[in-house]
Amino acid sequence: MAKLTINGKDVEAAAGTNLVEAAKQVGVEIPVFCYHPKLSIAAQCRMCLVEVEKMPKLVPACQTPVAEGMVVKTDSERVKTAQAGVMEFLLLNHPVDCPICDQAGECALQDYYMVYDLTGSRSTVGKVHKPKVQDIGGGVVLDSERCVMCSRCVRYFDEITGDAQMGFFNRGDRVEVSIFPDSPLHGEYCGNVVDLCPVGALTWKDFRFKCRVWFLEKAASVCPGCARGCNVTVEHNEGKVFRLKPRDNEAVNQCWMCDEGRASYKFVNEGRLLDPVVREEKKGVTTETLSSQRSEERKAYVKKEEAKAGSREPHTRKAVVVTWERALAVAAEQLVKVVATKGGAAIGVVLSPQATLEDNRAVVRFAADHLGVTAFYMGGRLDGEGDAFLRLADKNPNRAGVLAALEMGAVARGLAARTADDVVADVESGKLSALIVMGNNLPVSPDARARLVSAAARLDAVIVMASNRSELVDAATVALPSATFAEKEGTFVNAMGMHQKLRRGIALVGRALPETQIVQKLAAKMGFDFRPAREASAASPATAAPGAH
Amino acid sequence: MATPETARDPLDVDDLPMEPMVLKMGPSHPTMHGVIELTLRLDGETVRAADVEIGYLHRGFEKMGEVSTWNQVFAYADRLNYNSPMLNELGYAMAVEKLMGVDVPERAQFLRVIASEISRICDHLTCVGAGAMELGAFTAFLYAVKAREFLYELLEKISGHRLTVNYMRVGGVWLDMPDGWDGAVRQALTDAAGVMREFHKLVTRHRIFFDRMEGVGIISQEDALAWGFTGPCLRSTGIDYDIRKAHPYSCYDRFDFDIPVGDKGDNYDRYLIRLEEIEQSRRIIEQAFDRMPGGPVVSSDPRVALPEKGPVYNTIESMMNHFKLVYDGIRVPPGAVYSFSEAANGELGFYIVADGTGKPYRVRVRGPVFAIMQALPQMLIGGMIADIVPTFDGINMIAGELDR
Amino acid sequence: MELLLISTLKVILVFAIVLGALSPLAGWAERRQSAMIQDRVGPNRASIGGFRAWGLFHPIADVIKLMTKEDFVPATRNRYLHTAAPMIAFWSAVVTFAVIPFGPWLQIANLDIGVLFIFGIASLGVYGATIAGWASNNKYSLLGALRASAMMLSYEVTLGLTVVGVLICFSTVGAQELVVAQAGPIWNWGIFKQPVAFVLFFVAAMAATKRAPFDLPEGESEIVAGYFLEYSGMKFVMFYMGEYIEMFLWSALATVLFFGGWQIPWVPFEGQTWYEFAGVAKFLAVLVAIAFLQMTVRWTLPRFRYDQVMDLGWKMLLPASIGNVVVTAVVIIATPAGGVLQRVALLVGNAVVVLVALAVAAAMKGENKIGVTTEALRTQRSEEAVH
Amino acid sequence: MIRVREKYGDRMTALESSYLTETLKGLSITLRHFLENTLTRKNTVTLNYPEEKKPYPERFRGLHRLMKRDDGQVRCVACMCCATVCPAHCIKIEAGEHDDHRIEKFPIEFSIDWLRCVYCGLCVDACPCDAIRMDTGEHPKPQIDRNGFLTTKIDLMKLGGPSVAVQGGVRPDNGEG
Repeated sequence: MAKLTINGKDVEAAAGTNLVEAAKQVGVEIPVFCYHPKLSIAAQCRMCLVEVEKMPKLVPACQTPVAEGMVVKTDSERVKTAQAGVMEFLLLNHPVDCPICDQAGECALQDYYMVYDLTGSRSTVGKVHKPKVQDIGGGVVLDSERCVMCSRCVRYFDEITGDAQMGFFNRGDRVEVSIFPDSPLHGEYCGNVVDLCPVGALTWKDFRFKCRVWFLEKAASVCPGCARGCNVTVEHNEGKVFRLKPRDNEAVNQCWMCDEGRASYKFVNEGRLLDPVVREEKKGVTTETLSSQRSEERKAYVKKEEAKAGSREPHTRKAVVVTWERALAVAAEQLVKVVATKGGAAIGVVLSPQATLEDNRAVVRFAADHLGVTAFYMGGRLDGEGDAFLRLADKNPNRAGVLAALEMGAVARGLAARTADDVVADVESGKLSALIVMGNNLPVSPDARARLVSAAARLDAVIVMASNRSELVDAATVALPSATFAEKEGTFVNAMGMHQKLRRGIALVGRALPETQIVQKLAAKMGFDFRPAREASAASPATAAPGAH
Repeated sequence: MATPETARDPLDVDDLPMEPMVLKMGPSHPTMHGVIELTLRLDGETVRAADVEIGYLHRGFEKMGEVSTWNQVFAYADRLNYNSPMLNELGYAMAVEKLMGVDVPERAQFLRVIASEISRICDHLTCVGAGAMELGAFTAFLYAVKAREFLYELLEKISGHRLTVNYMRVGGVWLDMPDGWDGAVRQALTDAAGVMREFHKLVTRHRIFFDRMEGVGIISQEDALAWGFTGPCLRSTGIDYDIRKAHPYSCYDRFDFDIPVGDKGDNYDRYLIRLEEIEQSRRIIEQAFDRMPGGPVVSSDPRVALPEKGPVYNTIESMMNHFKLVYDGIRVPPGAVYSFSEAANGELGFYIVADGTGKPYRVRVRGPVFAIMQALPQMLIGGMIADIVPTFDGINMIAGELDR
Repeated sequence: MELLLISTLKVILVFAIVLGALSPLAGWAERRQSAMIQDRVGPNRASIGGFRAWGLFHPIADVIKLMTKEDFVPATRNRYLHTAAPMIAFWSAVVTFAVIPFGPWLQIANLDIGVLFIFGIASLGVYGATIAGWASNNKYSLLGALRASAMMLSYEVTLGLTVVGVLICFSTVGAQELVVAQAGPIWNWGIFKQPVAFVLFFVAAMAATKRAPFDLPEGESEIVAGYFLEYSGMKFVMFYMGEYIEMFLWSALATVLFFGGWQIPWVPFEGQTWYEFAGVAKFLAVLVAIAFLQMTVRWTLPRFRYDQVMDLGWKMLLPASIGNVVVTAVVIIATPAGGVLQRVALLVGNAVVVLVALAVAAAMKGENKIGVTTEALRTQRSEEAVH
Repeated sequence: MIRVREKYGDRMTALESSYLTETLKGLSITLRHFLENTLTRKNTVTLNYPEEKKPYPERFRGLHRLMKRDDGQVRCVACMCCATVCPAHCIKIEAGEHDDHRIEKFPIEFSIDWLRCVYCGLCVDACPCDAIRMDTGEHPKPQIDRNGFLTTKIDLMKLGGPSVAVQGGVRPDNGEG
């Protein structure tokens, strides 16, 4: 430990800590471009120059470790002049690009200008031009003109992923950061360089121009992409999720995230199941005829059509968009019938490792306690690729949560989750005559899925709680729209057994509801006194990792 | 209690069932300025009790202030007292500048004062004109409106709009005055004064008008102070409190003007004070034009004012500055400040709290009429139904700043 | 038979003048005139084939609009009285024209009691306002009705008394006889015998027609529209037209009493046809001029308050008119009839009345009863709540 | 300090309290206006609106227009500054990638709801590209439904003209980019 003062404030920092980190401890910000805590020190941007007593020249704070009795000043005139000078150099050839630059709003140059510069341009010569809008692969777009040569991206590929993919080319004011010839960015972790880039030189193709960053609202959440459960912020605006960005959590993902995870928000915006759908022998509004997003209008239309349908002769079995009230009534009716005639054993419940712990627990309790279900299956997604860094093969963020839910919900009855393949087998063998499915699909081969869909037509009830449209949803007797991870609060339990909280981002899309609420309403419809245990959440093992709040 | 009751009963018929009439006036009464509800208990034509219900024009100014950037609030401030938007803008701008410690250029100060005083004249013209109209003198009202029109045109010339001016900015004003504007102002003030002479001749000394205004809506000096009166309503009771004199702000200390005060605190006093204040405002404007300094009209502090367009288009420094000010807003350092100015109806105060972000944490408005409206029942009691609206007009309630 | 036919023709003619021409035109004139006074352009949009005629088509458009408008009535009204009220108001105004001598023979009925008939019928108009206000079941209407009845009754008295002076001068109450009596030189006109009576009559007539500055029964700034607040469509038109007709009625009566009716000064009527037409024209011209003056006053003055209007009526106009009657009676008795002396004496008498009235007015000025009441009431303020 | 009662008189004189003189004074004013306006329309201040129009002053903030580049393309680069600064949230922009890499970004759709707009002019101040202006000198025309006020990019560009503003880091003294 070393004791020093920074701007007159006493700091105690471990030996080897650099001045940037030490200053952070007392709330003093030292501006940096090239410094990043996870990367090696380059000390090449010179933005972090600070004055240290007894040192003749200004020193780069990122490279200077703390020492006993050091007296550091970050706000002296010399430092300010140096900062403004560095800014002036950096901006000398910077294009006037803010209007078309995606970084505007989270750009270090903009932020630092307002704090450390605030002077006008003195240059009277033209700017050096370099290639713009270069697609360098990996979903990253490079604009060389905007680059401040901090080399964070270069060091990232050198040090974190270990495959050097970028480098500096040319010299002097012609210097450019770029990829090696004919070798576009590759690998599963390219997106991180976009986060690393302090300016708008590297932008993320998927996000480019979709939304201005200052419009984005942020919700702390967990990536639904795999069982790692990387901590992310869901960045959204006006009911649409625009991107996921990694959130610092040393225990899980440090500050990184894979490209696959970055894309895992897309199902929130696209192909959503917006309304409850019932497959009925009545004429009414088919799902195909109704694409309107305005729920009030839709509700009125549905009501009208339903009234009409009531007075007509039965028609073919069609998927009909109905109100929640009606959908729950139909589902309740079907379930009651099955329970009455064949008992709870004839009902299979597929739990979803895509849904939260709370949702799964509610379903388990409802099914086991009230319907007498014994057959629980594990749904979710099929395994994919994994690697040694972050990605895991299990593409479900909450498999451990499902198991925990089963344990908590039905521990005394010795229930266990069987595989999804068992569902297909049990349905085909006629063991099950009703299915309650959480999730959009089953983790089975396309062939097995087709068999299930055709077999499902023989079942008395297929009640699917899904967020998106799928063939399973189309085969359901009652399809109930459920909320995605971005729309609800809850807990994911990752592969390491950490309970991590999700915070709600966007408002519920369409008429979707969290599964907990769906089950609660369904139970009420069936006449059960069912309350999903709220307190259980607090009582769950508190192994939440730091940062996962 | 019992004595006046029997004294007032002319028929002396004790067994005649009599009860006071409860009358709801408003909120959609045609002559209520803005929407407000009065519940009256009437004894014949005489008002025995009154109750004021406000809030019908609540538009959430203060809440909107919390979700807008500092400069966006000007667009809402315009709509507080919609008769004198410039005065509201001045009050708000001064509050923000006080908190930030921004220096406003001389010329901007003068332009602000001129625009504000024009607004004040407009407000008073509306008030005295509407007052005449409420007494049935429709022609007089239209004359006042005609005079006001001359001035609205000036506001339109300098700010682009008549009512929703959005002219001031933190640190200065939007643009310098257009060429020839000073001449136009002097001309318009002369024209307006000519029209107002006719107005004055039509009503001021007419006995019907005098009788309707004199001794109506009286408030005593002590009561006025106790209720928190400010502006013409306070001055009508004989107290010469005008913030422009008492706590000079902007550049008011450089101008020579008088504060008109009344004696009785009745509607006639308030009417005469407004009439006289129009004259005084005219004096201020003329002095301001005579002493108008040159220079910029908006602060050169890059933390406050948008940079000029030329550099924005062509240099990254100004472009970044511009961007930060646009999407972040002006970063006002954390703190709280109360700033007050003399609006047309009295003390317009802004209590603003900043948390260091680009948006106000809180914008509290002390609308002058809010305090005065509390005393409306007191001023109405004992008067007649026909006195309600003139008294109401004497207060010059503007629902925009009352309900906010 | 012949009499019937002629009477019918007269009725048609008089009503054509009053209802067909004067009242709609009054609506136009008032709007147009107010526009001119108030520096506006005024109504000029209604056009037939692009021809606008200074907005003269507006009355037509107004009539069509009002006739086709929904008759919107409050649910809680008194069904029969609510319907009857505008009829009473309209009827009482119109019927009085039966005795107005527009010309030597253009008079529907030459009753012996002529002027008294007018007063008798016209004062029924107050029922229209009162019943309308009560039957509407609206507090504002009721207040308007109370103001209307109180004010009209008060001013009827003054109105009657001012006429008495004129009647004394001409020793008749027949309308046609009054006109005949004013034949000859212009100083035979009533106004030169009774100038004070004319001013009092003019003021009282404005009050009787509830026109500004006496429009407190309507008082749009405080009681919205008073007694006819709850009327629309044709019922509203009846009040509206009734008001204009009443204005013309009092103007016509003023013409008869003070401006020689159809008599053209210095030109004696000897049964010439041209004179008959010229007389009617002169009558109408004077009538319109007086009506115009009434309208101008409306666009000039503020409105009285209820107590002030009572003060004016009972404390200024009534004593003045009584004084006028007394003075006139004394002069008429004391001086030889028709002589210069009598004429001068009448004027002197009038001057005396004016001076006394002014002295009284000066003595009354600045008296403020409201302030006194306020002080008395303020003491109990705290004990009283609204509900 | 001015005592208004002293300046304007406290009590009515006997003549004033007789109503007559002041009424006659008033009548003289109204009748003078009546005669002047009837004969010459000298004092008439109102206009026959659709035929006669009062020109708006130069600074009048009217309908928006989108300026164009030399080649007729929209000048706007969808930076969203106007949409950000708008207190009424009436500007909706959908940005897209332009084929021309020198332009890079452009608005696929740019719509302004003239019904929501408060004509404060902040968008013009906020535009870093001289793309949006409010100098058409026109106010919105009445429409029969709300959608009529929703103005799209095409319509806004129709109102616009070429912008001559020098932009993009070109310095006048060396003319080099």
